[in-house]
Amino acid sequence: MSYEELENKMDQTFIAVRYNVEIEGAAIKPEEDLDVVNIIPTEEPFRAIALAVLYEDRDASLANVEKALANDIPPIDIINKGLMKGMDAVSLLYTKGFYFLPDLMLAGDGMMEGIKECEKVLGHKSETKGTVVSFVAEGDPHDIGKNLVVMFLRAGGYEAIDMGRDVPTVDVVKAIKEHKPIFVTGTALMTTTMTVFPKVVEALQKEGLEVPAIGCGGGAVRKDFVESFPMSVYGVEAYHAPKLADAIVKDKKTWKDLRKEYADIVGEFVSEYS
Amino acid sequence: MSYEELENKMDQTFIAVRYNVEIEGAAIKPEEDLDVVNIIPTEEPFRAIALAVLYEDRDASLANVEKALANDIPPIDIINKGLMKGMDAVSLLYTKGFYFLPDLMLAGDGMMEGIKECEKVLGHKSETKGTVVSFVAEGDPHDIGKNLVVMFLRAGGYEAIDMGRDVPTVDVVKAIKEHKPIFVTGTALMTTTMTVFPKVVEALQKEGLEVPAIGCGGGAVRKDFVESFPMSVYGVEAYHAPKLADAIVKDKKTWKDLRKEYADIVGEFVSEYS
Amino acid sequence: MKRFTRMIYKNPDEMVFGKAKFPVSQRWNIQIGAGYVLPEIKVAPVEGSEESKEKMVSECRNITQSACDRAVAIGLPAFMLEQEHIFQQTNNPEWTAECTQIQAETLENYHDEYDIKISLRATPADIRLEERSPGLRESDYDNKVMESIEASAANGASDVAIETIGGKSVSDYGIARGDPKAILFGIGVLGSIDMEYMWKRIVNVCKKYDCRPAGDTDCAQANTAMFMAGGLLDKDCSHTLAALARAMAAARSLVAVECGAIGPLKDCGYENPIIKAISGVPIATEGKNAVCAHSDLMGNLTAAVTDVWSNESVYHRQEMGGTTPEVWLQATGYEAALMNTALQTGQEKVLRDLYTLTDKYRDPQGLVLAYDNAYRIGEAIVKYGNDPYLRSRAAALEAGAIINEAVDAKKMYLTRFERDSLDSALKIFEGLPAESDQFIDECLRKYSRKIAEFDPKSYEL
Amino acid sequence: MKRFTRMIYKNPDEMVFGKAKFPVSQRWNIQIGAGYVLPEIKVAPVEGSEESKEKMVSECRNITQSACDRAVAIGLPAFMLEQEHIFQQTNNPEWTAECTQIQAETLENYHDEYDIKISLRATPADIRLEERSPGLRESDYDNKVMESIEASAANGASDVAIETIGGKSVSDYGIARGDPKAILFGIGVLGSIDMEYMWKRIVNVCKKYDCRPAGDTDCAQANTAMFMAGGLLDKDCSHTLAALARAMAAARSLVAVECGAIGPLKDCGYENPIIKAISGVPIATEGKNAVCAHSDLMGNLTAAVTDVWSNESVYHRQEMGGTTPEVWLQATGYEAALMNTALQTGQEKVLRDLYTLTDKYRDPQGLVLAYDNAYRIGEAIVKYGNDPYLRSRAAALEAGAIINEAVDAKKMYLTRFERDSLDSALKIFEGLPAESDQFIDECLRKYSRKIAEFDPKSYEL
Ligand code: B12
Ligand code: B12
Repeated sequence: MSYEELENKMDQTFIAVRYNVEIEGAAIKPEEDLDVVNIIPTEEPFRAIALAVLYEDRDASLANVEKALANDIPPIDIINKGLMKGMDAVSLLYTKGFYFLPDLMLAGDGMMEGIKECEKVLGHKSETKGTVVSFVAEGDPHDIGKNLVVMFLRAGGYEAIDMGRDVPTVDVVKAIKEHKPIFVTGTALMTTTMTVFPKVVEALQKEGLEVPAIGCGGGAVRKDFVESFPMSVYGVEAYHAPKLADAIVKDKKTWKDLRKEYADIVGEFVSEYS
Repeated sequence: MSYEELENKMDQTFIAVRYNVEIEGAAIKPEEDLDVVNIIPTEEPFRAIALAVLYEDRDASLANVEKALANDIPPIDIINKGLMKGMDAVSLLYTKGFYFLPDLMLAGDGMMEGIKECEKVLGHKSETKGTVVSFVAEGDPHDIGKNLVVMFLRAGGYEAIDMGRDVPTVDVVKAIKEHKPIFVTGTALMTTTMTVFPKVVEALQKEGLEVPAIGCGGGAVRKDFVESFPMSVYGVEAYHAPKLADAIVKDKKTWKDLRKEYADIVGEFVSEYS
Repeated sequence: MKRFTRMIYKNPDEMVFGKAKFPVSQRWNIQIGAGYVLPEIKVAPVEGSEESKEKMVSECRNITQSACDRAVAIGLPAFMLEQEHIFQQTNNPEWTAECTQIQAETLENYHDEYDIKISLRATPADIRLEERSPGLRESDYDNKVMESIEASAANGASDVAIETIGGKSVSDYGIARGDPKAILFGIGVLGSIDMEYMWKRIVNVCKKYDCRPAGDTDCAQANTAMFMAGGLLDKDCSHTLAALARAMAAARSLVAVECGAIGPLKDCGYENPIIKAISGVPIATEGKNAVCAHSDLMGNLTAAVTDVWSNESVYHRQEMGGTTPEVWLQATGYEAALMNTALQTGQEKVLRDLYTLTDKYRDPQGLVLAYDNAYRIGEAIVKYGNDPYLRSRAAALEAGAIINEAVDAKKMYLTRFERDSLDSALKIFEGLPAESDQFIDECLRKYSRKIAEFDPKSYEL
Repeated sequence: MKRFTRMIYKNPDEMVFGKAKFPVSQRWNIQIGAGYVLPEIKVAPVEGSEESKEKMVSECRNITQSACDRAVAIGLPAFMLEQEHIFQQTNNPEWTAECTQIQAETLENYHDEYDIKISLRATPADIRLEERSPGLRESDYDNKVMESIEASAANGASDVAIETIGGKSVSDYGIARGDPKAILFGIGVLGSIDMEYMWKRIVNVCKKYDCRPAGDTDCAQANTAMFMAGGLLDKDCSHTLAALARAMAAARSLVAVECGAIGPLKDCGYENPIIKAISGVPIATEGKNAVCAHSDLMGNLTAAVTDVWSNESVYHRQEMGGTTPEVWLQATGYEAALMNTALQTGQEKVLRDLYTLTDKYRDPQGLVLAYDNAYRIGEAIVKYGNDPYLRSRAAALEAGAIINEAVDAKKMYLTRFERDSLDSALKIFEGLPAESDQFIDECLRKYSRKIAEFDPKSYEL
């Protein structure tokens, strides 16, 4: 029987169900989502600023911010009451499955553009929730995971120092000394590069240094390996990074707590943490 | 096309090669194997006694031994120069791939029968190379691996105390105290019963006891797990057990040595030990 | 109890994966053997999870949730989750209850949200020990097994299965020594007697709940032989003898169905195709996607007439591709999908034949399980259907004949060890008494003495 | 360099697994694409093996020996072992030399003893970093890559493959932001330019030895998109956009063949069926037996026209069923055996079609790689064969058309996200300039500014 004849005999759902299509709800406007309503400010100009971020409109975002600054709205308020609120809503829609990574990236671009404008007026960098150092292990070229981690951290209000990939271990230690981060994220995608993580920890210990936690993640990294040395916590999804950072900053969690409470902290079932 | 028609179109070697058949050499008589020639004594009655074991002939073995004892041959010599030599040859042929497990078992039965006769005359148990305690972990019913280990140990000249399966951990410790073995073998076939091994070690340590090594093997047991606690060595094949015991008795190897030199000691490539 | 004395399938060509003469329906909208193949996933609890009930419950939940996650991520329409109990679960029936419950709950949530079809199989462990008095019957362990079966049935298992161990003491002795008579006695007689004892009770328990009595495998005997036989170059058990043991195992495992088990028969029963041919019940099998658990010499052939396709069992841990419940469900899920495509397009018999021919002559063990030969062995069994001893012997003799015919046709080549052990076994079997009682008498005399663990009382002998 | 402007295959139905228009011969009696499918095994070196040359050599030997042991234990007539180098191996070409040598030696011993057919593939790592001056060309890392390729060829590799990363900086940006233009520029233009730079040299090196230049995959770009796309419910990259990226990748990976690579193309190139259709070279692919490494949505479909069937890569450690080199070679070995049975019995087209139809409508990414559609994309590419930019664009547009036709025929259903991103990408592509120079100009202006890592000098732009 020919390929076409075979194909015509098939009822595809018998073999594979497109659950993504099956469970899709009706389309709604992002600002009408009930949780978003609670996040986006009602007061202008903050509402317009937040909505531009929500709509991933970089140009509108910039224009709104410029107008507000011209009207002497304090740059700190523009950031905290406008731009960040827009980004919070975007993150939330991502978590809920209505928004996608490109939405996050583009909204993030819009937000960053606005923040830069504000900082020009401020004359210095704006306050963040804290500094995080992010790197890809020495000898490892895979960097998308790290890029996502950095993006989520920034969207979550953290200053993320992006050290790039194939980063010499000594440089990581140096950066930690310099920036005194509240959290370090390391990414490795290979069995033979994840071995850098315990080396970083060892180097820190030798110098008597400590960080609240080093999140270690990436394709080939396993939880059992990460938990075989101290100071570390196994990271699963890039969007968990700001949640872990929040737990450190807000709830003073240590790496030991993070290991124990990971699933609760990130607020979902995580297969690797039963 | 029908099943038969399809089958008739096939050249099986294209799909699967029966390497066991392909590489099989010509049949030879066991006693003509060059290495066996070097083992089997030329002197009678020892030659006849050894050959009966080699031929797995339990009745002949018994008859030979009885005759020799009647002729006042010292039982110790019957065992060491006759029965054990026969068994050595059998083990060797197994290693070389000419003999199979049933050969070993049946030859072993013949040997044991002969030894028992000798012991009657001796009035006590014959000397062995040493005592080994063998058990299957508590909660685990799988015992064939352990049975093989016991058989190989006995064939190799050791007194093997067979504690059976699903053995309470306290009983294992008790037996170790009682028998002061030169080697302990534990078998577990499940992830959830191999955890007994470190408990045995812990219990021994608590009482300040030590054994040269505890060989831990069995279907689901992994080397990485076994090496995560002290005093233990990961055992791969049942016939490795007497070789490990030999290394302990003759070369005074410790569990640390066994871990390092396993492949050398057993004299072959062992995938788990690279 | 009604013994099978006729074949339910009229000819081997009627048999194919995904379809059984007597499909089974279960909760959560599942039908088995009703035109599609179900993938199965099974994961061994991680070391340490045995330490407390809480840990085990959480482990069971975790395995379940991971499997469900992957199932919807790749679009599987249906799957089966099996949990093989460890000692502690069966020995503490309240563990069984809670573990089963959390798994059932988790599965039901996914069923509700995604409309995915799911089956939950509970396999309590047969923890009875023949050598520990009072042995297999009415011991404390025996009671725990039954309580655990009830706890599974009462707490949401779609079906229960088990691997009972009756006759193991004798068959172990026979396998290690290459003693065909001991194997026949251990599997054909003692195994069958114990099956009846266990399965009458299991079926009665299941009747009280919305839970199906599924089946039993001869893991303890025929799989031990297969394991010892190992790869082509291993030398612990003759592969021809292992093939005969497998044929006998069919006569033994059939007893569960005769007592009321309705399938799908449990995955590690490589003898299942024979039982399907005889009885028409759906079966689970394992093969090329069970390489995580063990190596067999018939990875494709075992798929030919399967209804549930299993990975056997795997460590619970992370792979680069996800956790093992995810990874291995994907493996069996994709193979089942291929079979379902064949069913949909009417090409199932071609695929069945390809599966079969891939391994038919790889090893004598595969040869006797090729569906045409499995059918022949089935016929030999039902011919003597009323006598467990005679039917196992007939199965072994037929398996021997099948191998010899293939050798004569220059399709199967044997090593000397395989050749000799087959010849000797067939000779022994041919010379055995025609009466069960006489055979049992002989064996009791011979093996009670030689095998310390063997206790005739455990079989009311 | 001769570009492909016509299809080597005359129609899609000519394509099938195990057969390529231009089979490849290698040492140790291997033919690839000559009528049988070869299983492939690949194992990632264990953590810690990177610490010293001795450890890495011993690790490589161990992996090889385990694989050989299992191959003969289950009767595989042939297999391929691939070693993907880690950073330290490529960065220290003497490691490459010794590792390759020990592997070749070990394989040869088995070949001599068992007459088993074996192929050894070495895959040096592309360790170049665009953002570290002087970038992709003539940097220290660049030199090490070439030295390692030579060390592989000189020390016994049957062939060499690689996953080059030209254009990754820009495609990464595009994938994360759903920017189709950046993806097209990164894959179609930059990727193709860098391929030419690398492959002319690789082919020249191989000519000096008994070692074949095999192929290159777009792992760095199309697989990144596929990975980000993930399962059905993931939300990081649109699956329709990932499908378009895959189509473009074919235009890019084809360059290796145009420079003299002869296959089998490397396993993780999901675009390989398109290149086989165009060029007739044999291909390696991965799918349902690569679940250890990652999850794709076309586990069967990728087997349809394969010549070497791979497990991708797995941790080196123990399973219950043996070590991972053993277990996973058995997995791919049994699937290859099934395909070979189909070839022997003349049923290969049925099996090919079953493989294909199992996944054709599971996801848009599989849809465009179904062999009939792969062929169509091939035709679109050769139509503009002389222009890397135009042919990648044509590939993407054709892939879009394929998806839209399936949607219209109510065979493929898309989510809103998939629908919207496809529409928008196709609109953008249709509006692009017809001249390569103009497109490059526009992109250079736009992306040099936005992407810090992107360095036009690395592409002589
Ligand atoms: C795409 C890819 C590549 C691309 C990378 C492109 C890029 N843009 O980065 C290229 C082609 C460059 C590449 C090259 C190689 N690769 Co590669 N690659 C992959 C692949 C298929 C996907 C990786 C990816 O981008 N995933 C998507 C990202 C988003 O995932 P991620 O980084 O894991 O991050 C996620 C989480 O881990 C988490 N995360 C990460 N870090 C952190 C940190 C914290 C704190 C938290 C909370 C979370 C978190 O966030 C993300 C999810 O939200 C993987 C397969 C795999 N299973 O991972 C192989 C893989 C990583 N590669 C592998 C190999 C072997 C190689 C090579 C060595 C092959 C070779 N010899 O050519 C080379 C490397 C050469 C070198 N220099 O050494 C192997 C590694 C095996 C091993 N040894 O362990 C893998 C596993 C594939 C396999 N199974 O064989 N590769
Ligand atoms: C046959 C079998 C059974 C038989 C056992 C029969 C018997 N005679 O012992 C029976 C049916 C009883 C059985 C029952 C169960 N089994 Co079972 N069984 C197997 C099977 C298929 C083969 C085991 C075997 O006999 N192998 C042959 C022997 C010779 O091998 P071995 O014991 O490993 O020994 C070798 C080496 O390890 C070495 N060795 C062993 N010890 C030592 C020590 C030293 C010092 C040295 C040097 C070497 C060494 O020597 C031998 C080789 O020469 C395995 C599969 C597997 N991968 O192992 C599953 C397996 C062990 N069983 C398994 C399970 C789950 C069970 C059950 C719990 C299932 C259930 N719920 O019913 C029950 C147990 C019930 C209970 N009481 O808890 C799982 C364990 C999973 C896990 N949790 O880790 C396995 C791994 C199968 C699987 N993949 O799912 N089983």
